[in-house]
Amino acid sequence: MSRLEIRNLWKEYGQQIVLENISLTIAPRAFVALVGPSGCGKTTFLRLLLGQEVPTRGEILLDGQPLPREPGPDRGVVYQRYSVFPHMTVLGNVMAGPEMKTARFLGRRFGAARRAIAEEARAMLAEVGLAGAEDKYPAQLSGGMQQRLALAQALMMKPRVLLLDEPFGALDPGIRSDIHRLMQRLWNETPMTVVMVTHDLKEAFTLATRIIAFERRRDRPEERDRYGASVGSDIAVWPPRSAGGPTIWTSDYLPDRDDPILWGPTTGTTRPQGA
Amino acid sequence: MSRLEIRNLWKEYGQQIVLENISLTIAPRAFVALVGPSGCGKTTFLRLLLGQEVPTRGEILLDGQPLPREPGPDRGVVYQRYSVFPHMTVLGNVMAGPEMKTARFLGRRFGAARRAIAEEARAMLAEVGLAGAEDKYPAQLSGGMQQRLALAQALMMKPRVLLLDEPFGALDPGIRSDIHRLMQRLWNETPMTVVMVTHDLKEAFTLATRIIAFERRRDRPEERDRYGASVGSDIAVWPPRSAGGPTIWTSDYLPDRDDPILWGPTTGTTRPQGA
Amino acid sequence: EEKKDFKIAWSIYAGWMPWGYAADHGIVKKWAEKYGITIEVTQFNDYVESINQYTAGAYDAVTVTNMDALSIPAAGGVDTTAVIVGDFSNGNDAVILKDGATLADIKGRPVNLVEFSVSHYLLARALDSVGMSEQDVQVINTADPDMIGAFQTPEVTAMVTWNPMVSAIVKLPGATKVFDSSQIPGEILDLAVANTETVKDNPDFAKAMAGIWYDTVTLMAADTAEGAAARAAMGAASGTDQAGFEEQLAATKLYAKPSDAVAFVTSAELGAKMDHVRKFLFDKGLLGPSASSPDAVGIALGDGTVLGDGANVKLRFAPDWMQAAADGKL
Amino acid sequence: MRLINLHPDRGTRLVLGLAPFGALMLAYLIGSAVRLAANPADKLLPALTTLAASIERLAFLPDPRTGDILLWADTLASLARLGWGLGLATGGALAIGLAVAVLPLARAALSPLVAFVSMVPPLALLPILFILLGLGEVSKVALIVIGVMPVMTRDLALAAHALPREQIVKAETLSASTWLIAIRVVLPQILPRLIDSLRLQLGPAFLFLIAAEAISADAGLGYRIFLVRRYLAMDVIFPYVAWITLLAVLLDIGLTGLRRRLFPWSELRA
Amino acid sequence: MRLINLHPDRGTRLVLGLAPFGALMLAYLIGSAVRLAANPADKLLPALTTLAASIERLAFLPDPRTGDILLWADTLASLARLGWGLGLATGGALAIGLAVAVLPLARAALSPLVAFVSMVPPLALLPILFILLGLGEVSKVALIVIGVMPVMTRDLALAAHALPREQIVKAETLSASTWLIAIRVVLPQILPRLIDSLRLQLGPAFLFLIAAEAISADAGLGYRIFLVRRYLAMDVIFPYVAWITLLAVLLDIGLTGLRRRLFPWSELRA
Ligand SMILES: Nc1ncnc2c1ncn2[C@@H]1O[C@H](COP(=O)(O)OP(=O)(O)OP(=O)(O)O)[C@@H](O)[C@H]1O
Ligand SMILES: Nc1ncnc2c1ncn2[C@@H]1O[C@H](COP(=O)(O)OP(=O)(O)OP(=O)(O)O)[C@@H](O)[C@H]1O
Ligand SMILES: [Mg+2]
Ligand SMILES: [Mg+2]
Repeated sequence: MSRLEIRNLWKEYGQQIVLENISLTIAPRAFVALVGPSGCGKTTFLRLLLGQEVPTRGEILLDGQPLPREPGPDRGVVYQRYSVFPHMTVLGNVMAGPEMKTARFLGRRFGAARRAIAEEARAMLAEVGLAGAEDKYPAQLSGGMQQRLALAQALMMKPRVLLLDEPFGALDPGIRSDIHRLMQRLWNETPMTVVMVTHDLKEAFTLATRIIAFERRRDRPEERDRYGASVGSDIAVWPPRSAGGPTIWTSDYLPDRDDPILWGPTTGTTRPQGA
Repeated sequence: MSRLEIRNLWKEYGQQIVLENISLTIAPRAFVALVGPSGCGKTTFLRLLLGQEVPTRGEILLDGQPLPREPGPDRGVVYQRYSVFPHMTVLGNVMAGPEMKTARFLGRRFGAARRAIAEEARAMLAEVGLAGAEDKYPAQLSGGMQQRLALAQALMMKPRVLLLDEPFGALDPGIRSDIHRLMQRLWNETPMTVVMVTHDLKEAFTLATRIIAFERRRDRPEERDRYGASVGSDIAVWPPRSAGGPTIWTSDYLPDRDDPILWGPTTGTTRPQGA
Repeated sequence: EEKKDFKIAWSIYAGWMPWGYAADHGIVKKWAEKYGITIEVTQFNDYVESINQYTAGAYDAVTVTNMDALSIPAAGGVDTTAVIVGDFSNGNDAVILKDGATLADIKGRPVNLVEFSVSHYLLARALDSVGMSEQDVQVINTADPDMIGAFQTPEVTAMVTWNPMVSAIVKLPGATKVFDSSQIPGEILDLAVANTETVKDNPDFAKAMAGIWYDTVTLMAADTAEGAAARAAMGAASGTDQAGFEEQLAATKLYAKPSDAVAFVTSAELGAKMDHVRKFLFDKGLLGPSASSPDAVGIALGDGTVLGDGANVKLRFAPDWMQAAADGKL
Repeated sequence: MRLINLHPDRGTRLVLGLAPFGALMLAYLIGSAVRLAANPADKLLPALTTLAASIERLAFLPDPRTGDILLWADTLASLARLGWGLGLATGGALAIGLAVAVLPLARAALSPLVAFVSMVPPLALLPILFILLGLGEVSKVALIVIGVMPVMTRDLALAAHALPREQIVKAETLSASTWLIAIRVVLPQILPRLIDSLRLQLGPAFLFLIAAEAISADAGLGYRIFLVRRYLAMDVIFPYVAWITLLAVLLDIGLTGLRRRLFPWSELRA
Repeated sequence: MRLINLHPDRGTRLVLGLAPFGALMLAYLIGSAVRLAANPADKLLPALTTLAASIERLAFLPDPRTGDILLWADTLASLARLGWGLGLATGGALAIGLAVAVLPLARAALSPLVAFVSMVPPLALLPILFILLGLGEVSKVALIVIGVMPVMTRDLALAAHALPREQIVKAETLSASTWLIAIRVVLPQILPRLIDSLRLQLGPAFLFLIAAEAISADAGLGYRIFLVRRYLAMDVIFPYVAWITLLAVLLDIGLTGLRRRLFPWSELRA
């Protein structure tokens, strides 16, 4: 049920050590927010989880099995950029996954099967607020719309693990809070574990069950190559959230950082955990 | 002294009306934050102020004179992207302006004159937190570093009007608050008027003296082309800030939205103004 | 007009190699100095281009066959004088068949040759000799440097070309020479021609040409060590060796003595030969779009008679300088 | 106003664009008049009337010898060769380029070979080509293919290789196999580049066509040019060169239009 | 594991890369043996010993006629022409491309002409070129320039035009004049593209060089190939073709290295 175990993970690029001895266990259906300074290796960590890169040392287990050495449909991803296919329409992008999954030779379905997939895709697009844009090409969308499209595309595959790399940076405040609610709902409904990189602590506290901060313990310029980042702090969000339904503490409507009406104290507070 | 008057400004692209009858007067040394939904024409408005685009109707006056029809050194700009020269080092980028201003044939200075400019440039780079990166190329910098570089480059020219298009979106929380303080200081020290587009209302309230929101009064899909955006609300920040020194209300240290230590009410509040 | 600087273009062919040798070994310089002029000798790889350049006025003299002299410069309105008649092809050009013993076997075959060249003329004359015409074959234009390779492809079964290709091709399995230029002696002439106006105004230039030519040819034809060395050098310059070159020379009737050339040029025979040539050219439309009969371009023969339109004489055979050489008056 | 911002209006643009052509024309007319004054039968720069007469003869009157209208017969023969050559080269370049871009094994095996072959001067190898393929149409088409395909292959492989790695990974997370990645992700994205690459190779393709026809042919645009070169018939060569240029320009425009129609998204990058 | 993710290691890559060359070699040896068995005097595919003897004669022994070592003399002559041709073409393409990209007026006047000229088959215009420029080195260099420059010009103008408009505006806010924009913003950014463009034109440049030398020359790689082609002396042609290919590959590698050294930033785009 999508439990991730990371054991003594190192990642080096040539001489440079990027990640240093990371050990983590991510519970099934957790929603982990990954924060940390720019260039500390957050994207690299996601790539390792995805199977796009191979760890230098250490291992990653998914439900006790070593992670396949290449990406597959069990793990979905939304990248910082380049996330959608520029030559497919919005609808085509969202349908691509289910089509390729079932039509192994042409990668396309026809007739009723196609209509069924298209219907599902339209529903997903409506959820991310892209209804009406089905026939546009990605280049005709704003950055934020492209990110939502990428999200819809990834969600269509119902991955066991969803990896998000700063997915909501380009969004309007209004749309951002819509998407936050969508994420929350999908995470509740679908049995998936989410790992999300973000720069926005508020967002992290709004969505995540757990916040992991990467940091470099030694960061003087001359040390930068020789020491990688490791887990600096690891915070469980309080009141605890869990997938599958609202707790008594969370209301249906999660206020968002950018709603001008509400700049009071936020809903989540923190409680340090472990060393 | 860099007072901007915008009179009955319209901008159309072909059939599409983007900006509809905008009239505004921006006081000298104002710091205006421009907000509004994506695609409403904020960047277009900046382009018009810059002289990169020509208004369809209406006019823009700078200190009572019609705006020159092409960009010039009196107006500086930091774009959303593409803001620096990829073939120059960081130092070269910052020196480019002063060098080209004084060496009209080669665009380069040599000897003592060059050293003087380089010194100034290094000082500016240190201010934006890029000390040590002088010899890198922009492609070797993160997005946030590139934006800071673009800012340094623009500030070297001491423009009368500084136009910023979502300049701080890609920054880390920590660096963002450093840059906010830098902006505040420079705006205080240099006689310039700033117009900044942002999606982040918090940032707007932290920095600006006045917040202008563009909005489309009619935004049904079939109306989208026929009606442009105009000024929706126009808010002076209270307590009033003015360039040239701290008021009794502003402290030296402006807390920032992303500082985890402080998620209390913000320092500025709003007072509606005019209709 | 009078001038001092002259340019001669020559191209690589057995009968013209002396020009290159003369330029390389100071013979050109010697004669030019004697007449107080300068002569620049330029080698062309591409024969047609050398004639075109001459026709366009970039050169004062060029090495050319009688047929091309008539169809290109003369038909192009450039009044041209044959200063030297160096030799005629006496087997250098040949019709070669694959799997065929006699010329009659050519009937119905595609024939690869350089269209409108002396090969085409040779083919016309060959077909004539056995009562056929060009309707009986199908002509395919093929570039001369590629003849040897082309002959080895299955679909090529008949070919007309010249040396050095002929000597290589006849050695290929299955190749038979069924007709060659020794059967039409004196019809394919190798000339050195010059612009008539130029030689009229500057007879010294023509004299120098004749001097250079006969000096070199005498050396080349000599059965001495120097002669052998000269032939070896010319062979190397044409991309083969002394033996290959001598083989080509054997198929060339060289007028090593100027008096022989004078005798040929002033004989009535020349008129008959040129008549064949101009009829062929007219037939193929090579005398120009405005030519309404073979007479359109006049040819002044060595004996003073004129073939065709006397008002439009553009090709002249002038024995004067060869005569001077024969008389030792250069 | 800086010169860089000085945009001429439509009329000025048209005039400026036509001016160099006018100048060329004028230079020709003057040169032609001067040469014809010196020698009325000059063939190098024929008068416009001569050109017109030749064009009429070539393009509108049947040739007395064969009964064909020469220009059309030549054009058909040449375009057929060109079409075959470019078609095969395009297909081959697409297949190899795609394989090289998608399969690391194919890349290891083929890319050094392609890089090497793209540098071989094809004209020098003509004799071998003839003997292997004969003197007929095949070797002419083959010359075009050999001259054009390696460059196109490299171009396509580069274009495919320039696709962001993230797209490939994304496709894998969408359950695509190598084959599906090739046909649904990589192929459609390099097709526009294929058309552009084809456009860029039109010039070289015509060059090789002319070279092949110069060597052995009995019809074709290059054949005619080289044939009449034997008697310096510039009144034929000029119209043929102009016609070839026009054909190439039209093909270029047609291909650009085709790309716009077939791949509207390829215009959107900006 | 998907094939797309199957990366061969260094050794396998090397073996795979060399295999096609080995296969070509083998095919040659077999073909040569078969033909020589049928006709010992066959010239098309000479035996390796014949090739070796020819190479020794061409590359190491002085020519009895001139005393030069033929291969070096030819190489020097050809490279000088190539260098001049490519140098002038590069300079011209840079100047015109820059003007076309930066000055809207120049664009209006020149870009239709350049587009047109780039489609003219240069070989067909050779006679005119020779008559205008004479048969010396000038016309050979000119053929290379005419063949290569329009394509490079278009390429550079496109590259310059593709620079984001924002960079130009930015430069204007930094007080740059049109001239300064040209030399400090546009020029340095298209120089790497210039080198790449030059690399791509190496093949065509060699083609035109060979074509020019085929018409009139007394030394040069193309001259020699065409000289001996009449005798089907493949024992000379093969080494020359291989040598030309090698030269082109070396130039290509050298230019790539040069670009990396001179414009380190151009490697960084990713
Ligand atoms: N393919 C690679 N080769 C070499 N070094 C790399 C590679 N990818 C990343 N790095 C280096 O690894 C470090 C971590 O990069 P990464 O992109 O993971 O950072 P990040 O935490 O995602 O930063 P950001 O917040 O800016 O996205 C950086 O110093 C980067 O230079
Ligand atoms: N050059 C152009 N030609 C045609 N339409 C344009 C052009 N530039 C902008 N537009 C249109 O004008 C509108 C306003 O665009 P603009 O970039 O100014 O929006 P924005 O407010 O800056 O949006 P964002 O917050 O996403 O940056 C958009 O609908 C856009 O499609
Ligand atoms: Mg990252
Ligand atoms: Mg914008």
